[in-house]
Amino acid sequence: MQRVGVFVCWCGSNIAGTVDVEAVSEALKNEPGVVFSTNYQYMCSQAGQDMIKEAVKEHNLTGIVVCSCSPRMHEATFRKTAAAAGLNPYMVEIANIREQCSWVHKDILTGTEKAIILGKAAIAKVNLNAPLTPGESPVTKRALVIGGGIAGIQTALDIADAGFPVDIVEKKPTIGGKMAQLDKTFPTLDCAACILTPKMVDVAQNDKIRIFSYSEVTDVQGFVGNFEVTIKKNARFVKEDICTGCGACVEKCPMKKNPNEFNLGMDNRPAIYIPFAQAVPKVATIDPNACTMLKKGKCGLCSKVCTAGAIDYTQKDEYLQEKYGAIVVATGFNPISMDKFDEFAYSQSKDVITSLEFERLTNAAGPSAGKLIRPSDGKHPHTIVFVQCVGSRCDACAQKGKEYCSKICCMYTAKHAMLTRDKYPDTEVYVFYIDVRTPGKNFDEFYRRAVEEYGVKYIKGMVGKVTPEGDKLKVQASDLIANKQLHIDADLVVLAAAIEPDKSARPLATMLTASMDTNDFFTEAHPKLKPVESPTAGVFLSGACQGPKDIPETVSQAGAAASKVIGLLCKDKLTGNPCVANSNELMCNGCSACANVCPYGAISYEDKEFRMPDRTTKVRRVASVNPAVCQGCGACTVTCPSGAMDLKGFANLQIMAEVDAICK
Amino acid sequence: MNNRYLQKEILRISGADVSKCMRCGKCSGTCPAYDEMEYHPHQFANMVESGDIEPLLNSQSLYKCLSCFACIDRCPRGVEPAKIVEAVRLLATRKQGANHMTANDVPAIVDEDTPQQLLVSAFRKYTK
Amino acid sequence: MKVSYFPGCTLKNKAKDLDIYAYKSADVLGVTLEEIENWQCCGGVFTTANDEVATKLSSVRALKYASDKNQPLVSVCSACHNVLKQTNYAMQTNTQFADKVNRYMAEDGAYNGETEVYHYLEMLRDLVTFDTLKEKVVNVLKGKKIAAYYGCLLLRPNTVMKMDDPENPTIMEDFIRALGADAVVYAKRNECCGGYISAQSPETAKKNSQAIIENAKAAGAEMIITACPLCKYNLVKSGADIPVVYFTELLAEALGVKEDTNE
Amino acid sequence: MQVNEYKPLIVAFCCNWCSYAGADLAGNNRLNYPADVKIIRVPCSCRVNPMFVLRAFQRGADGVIICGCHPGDCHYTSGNYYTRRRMAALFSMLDYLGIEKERTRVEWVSAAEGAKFAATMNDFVETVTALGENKRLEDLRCKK
Repeated sequence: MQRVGVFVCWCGSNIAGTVDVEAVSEALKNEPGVVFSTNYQYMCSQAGQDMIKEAVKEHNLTGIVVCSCSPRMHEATFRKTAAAAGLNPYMVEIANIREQCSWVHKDILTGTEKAIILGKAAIAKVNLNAPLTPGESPVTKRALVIGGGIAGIQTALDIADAGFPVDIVEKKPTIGGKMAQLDKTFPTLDCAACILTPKMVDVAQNDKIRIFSYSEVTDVQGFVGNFEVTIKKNARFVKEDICTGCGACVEKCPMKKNPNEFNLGMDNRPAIYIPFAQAVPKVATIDPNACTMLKKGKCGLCSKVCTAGAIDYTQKDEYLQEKYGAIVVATGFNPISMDKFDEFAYSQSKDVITSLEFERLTNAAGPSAGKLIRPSDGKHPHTIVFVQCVGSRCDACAQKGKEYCSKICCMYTAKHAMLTRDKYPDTEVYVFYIDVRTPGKNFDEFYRRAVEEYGVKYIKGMVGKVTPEGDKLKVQASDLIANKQLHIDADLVVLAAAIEPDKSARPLATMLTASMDTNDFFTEAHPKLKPVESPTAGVFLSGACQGPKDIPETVSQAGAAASKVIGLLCKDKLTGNPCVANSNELMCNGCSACANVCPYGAISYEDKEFRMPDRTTKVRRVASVNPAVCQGCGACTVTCPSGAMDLKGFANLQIMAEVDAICK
Repeated sequence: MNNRYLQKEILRISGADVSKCMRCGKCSGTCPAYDEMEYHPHQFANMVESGDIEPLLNSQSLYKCLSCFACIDRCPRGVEPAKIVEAVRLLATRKQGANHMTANDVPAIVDEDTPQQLLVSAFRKYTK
Repeated sequence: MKVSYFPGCTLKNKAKDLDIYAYKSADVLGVTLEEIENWQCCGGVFTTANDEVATKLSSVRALKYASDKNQPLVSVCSACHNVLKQTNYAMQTNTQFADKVNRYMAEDGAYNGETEVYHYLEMLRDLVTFDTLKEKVVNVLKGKKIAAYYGCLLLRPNTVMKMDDPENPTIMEDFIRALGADAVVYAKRNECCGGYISAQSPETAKKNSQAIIENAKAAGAEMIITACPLCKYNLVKSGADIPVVYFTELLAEALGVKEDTNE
Repeated sequence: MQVNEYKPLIVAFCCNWCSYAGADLAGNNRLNYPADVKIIRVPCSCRVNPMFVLRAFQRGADGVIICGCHPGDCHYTSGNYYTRRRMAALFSMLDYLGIEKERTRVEWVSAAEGAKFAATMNDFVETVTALGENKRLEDLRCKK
């Protein structure tokens, strides 16, 4: 039994006005465990706190109940008071007799009566309180960034800037991501390469940053501050540290006809390749599915021309074990497949392309060296139709496409249309739109400029069917404002394909026990207040893996994620919330129900030896909670069929005691 | 202008959910009978949503729809405009003497190759 | 393999070819078509109205017949197939509708959508398989450039028909290739020919059909195949200058059983 | 006011992040609701074990209400969804046992909805008062 002291606060007249504080402290005197009870004008004042400290000493108190304002207001204050008096801070309970009593009831009789009951409940609870100590764990001062697009690059640079080492894991042979493929960027039209490639160089030259390109994360163990990550370095058959990126091998490789991923298959690359001139790391990679040396053991030309001797046909995939304190997910996005939208004839005509393909077609480093041509015959297109919202904003029952707005398409289409009209004024440009969504700084002005200064024809309506016939694309569409069906003979049709999270995101989320929504976007810990944290402690989100984003937004989120990581890595030790779940191993039957409901992946299972009554030992599988990861929601405690799981600070018996005290 | 009763009937018969429409106009962009119609597929959805039914009931557009279901398949929102047209047409033809085709019309239609299917289908669509 | 077979009105009259060649070819492929006794007309088109019950009963009876024999139900005509499949889907998913229908089914017994409905083409793809078909071909139609015309009814609404990708179907192209011919792919192969509109506005049907033929020809087609008598009628009526034939006729030709039908 | 007016006993479980804060806000705005409502603070509505609800009824509570964050707003991401499911199952069982559905309730009250909290409590107390005393589950051994 505890030795409980009860302190009833008047809060001036805030409480004393409708609650007879004297009667309350008197009534609570005789409750089980109570050895001291008093009341005072302002319990939270220095004098009030001193009074508590003295009482602790004088009456040898082991528990404190303060009947005062909401615990959301002063629980922390009184916990500190208790700690100063030498008590465990978690031996304090608050009875909320202000916000939930004196302020909402007018009658002093009912107010007093209720205050007494609330006090009794708090006493009943504190009698079952146990001292709690927050767990501590060390922090590995290194961060991992998964994904090397603009989101990952910015996050890594910001973290490194604060002095912490960072590793970037990128599955492609080079960092740069989607932004490296873009031509110009809205709304200022600066060239993507001009602003991105210097950042890539910064990454390469920063001695705090290591780049694992052509690599992927295959396993994640541990928890916030202490992640253990397995990184698979795919064999690129070129020694990264020796290759100078001179490109002699690329030139000499006889296997030239392989679809070039960087140009979305619109031209070819050799079996040994460097994705683009400013690639980082600027190292060649051999495509094992295309190389005759690797497939048949014949050729070896690249090895002969490599003066550095970097080619290594025997290279194997390599697995690295690394430790990190924080992980940032920046896996980005991809345009969706156009398979289910063949009313636009994407599979039937080379001249129906996606916006990202258009981006490559207009890029000076692209397959046509920046000349806008029809992919089918290399001729200049005179009529171009842009179709918005292809696969975005679809209802679930349509069974194709995505339900969300992809956010970036309105702006990049305005950009494409504007640039086309700027470079080729003889080209007719139509944009079919449902809504033009331009919420962003200088965005709507940009779109209006496309219409007003560049004469882009925006038509509210949608394309229903594209029919390739001869060398034309017959576009049938509706114009809702004119209430007409339009038939346009186009040379090029550009589809603003919806974007979706990268396919690698879902298996990664499973490894990280980070949650995802039904669209495979990572879920943030709080949609408004914790937009860059995942619900799993120590895992942060950057860029389009969390939802569709343009570059400025991605960069700001990348910076925010970095600052959260820095905040974490600055700490030498992490102090947890002591009100966490814990499992009674003797009662646990290892059913996994708790782990299934835990939103944080805090529960794991281990095989433990137990001594049986007959003195034999038996190995059983039991749950164990990682206190550094548990956030203390209590979902597991209710799910547990055997009652083994309980929550410290809000234990079954404690809440039950409160119920009993109230219902007495 | 705002006929709640007819609106309810149409929604009941068609089972379509017009509130899902986001006014993209893909149904009308896709419709092969668009030029023959006074009211177009997207207008059917929108006018039913606002309860503006009478003009539709009295329009020849009802008999121009080919029931090709292209609007149903291509609608990104699952609104099913063809089902709405069908429901309005049934409301019109179910009235006495409102059949849009009679047996007297048949001789003019039929030639030696006319498949039975044509007459059966036309009667099913235009009469009640 | 034995299957229940629903021919439909036109197949016994104006589209006898579609029916006869279906039987002949099935024989070669080891499939016995057991015609449903006393089948009634499917109605030509499916009405999407939830409260139309009587018009769908003949289809339900056909489905019930097949389910009693524990056989899949096969049809050749696109329209019949569409009506049967849509009715079957309504019986499976719309309990209110199924309830109403079953009140009329006292004599035949209740039906709840158990039957699997196949189009003849689906039967070739899924039950016979195109590989087997390929082996049975005796007259390889090599070098023939054939365009498949699907129309609407085979493919749409896709949630119900689930035959193929409604915007980029391949079943008929695969069929053509199995017979050794070249399949011509063109965008308008799933656009409507006008259907029953030719009863009232033949010009509309003509306009639509001509656009389809033009598109097929531009893609290099020398012949169009179809599964629907009304599609064929509309395409021919619109002045097609390349042959339009039923797919079963082509099948019979490839399997070498076409000649003996000329009685 | 009658002297012997029947006063129900209501136990309210409120999650720390939304509903408990909502109740505080009701207090800040001096929005009245009957004193019959006694609030127990839990970290999340999903911490409420069906056992607690049964215990309350056993000990003579006339109504039990569980308040949590709005769907999608749970501080712990998904706790309130568990609550919704569990309580739906529990309440229908209680109804079967004779504890009317009106005596049990799950409500979503955000930290900004002080007025909704007060209105909900007023309504709930009124509903339970109309039903009268709950004796169905009462454990007679608990009575002195």
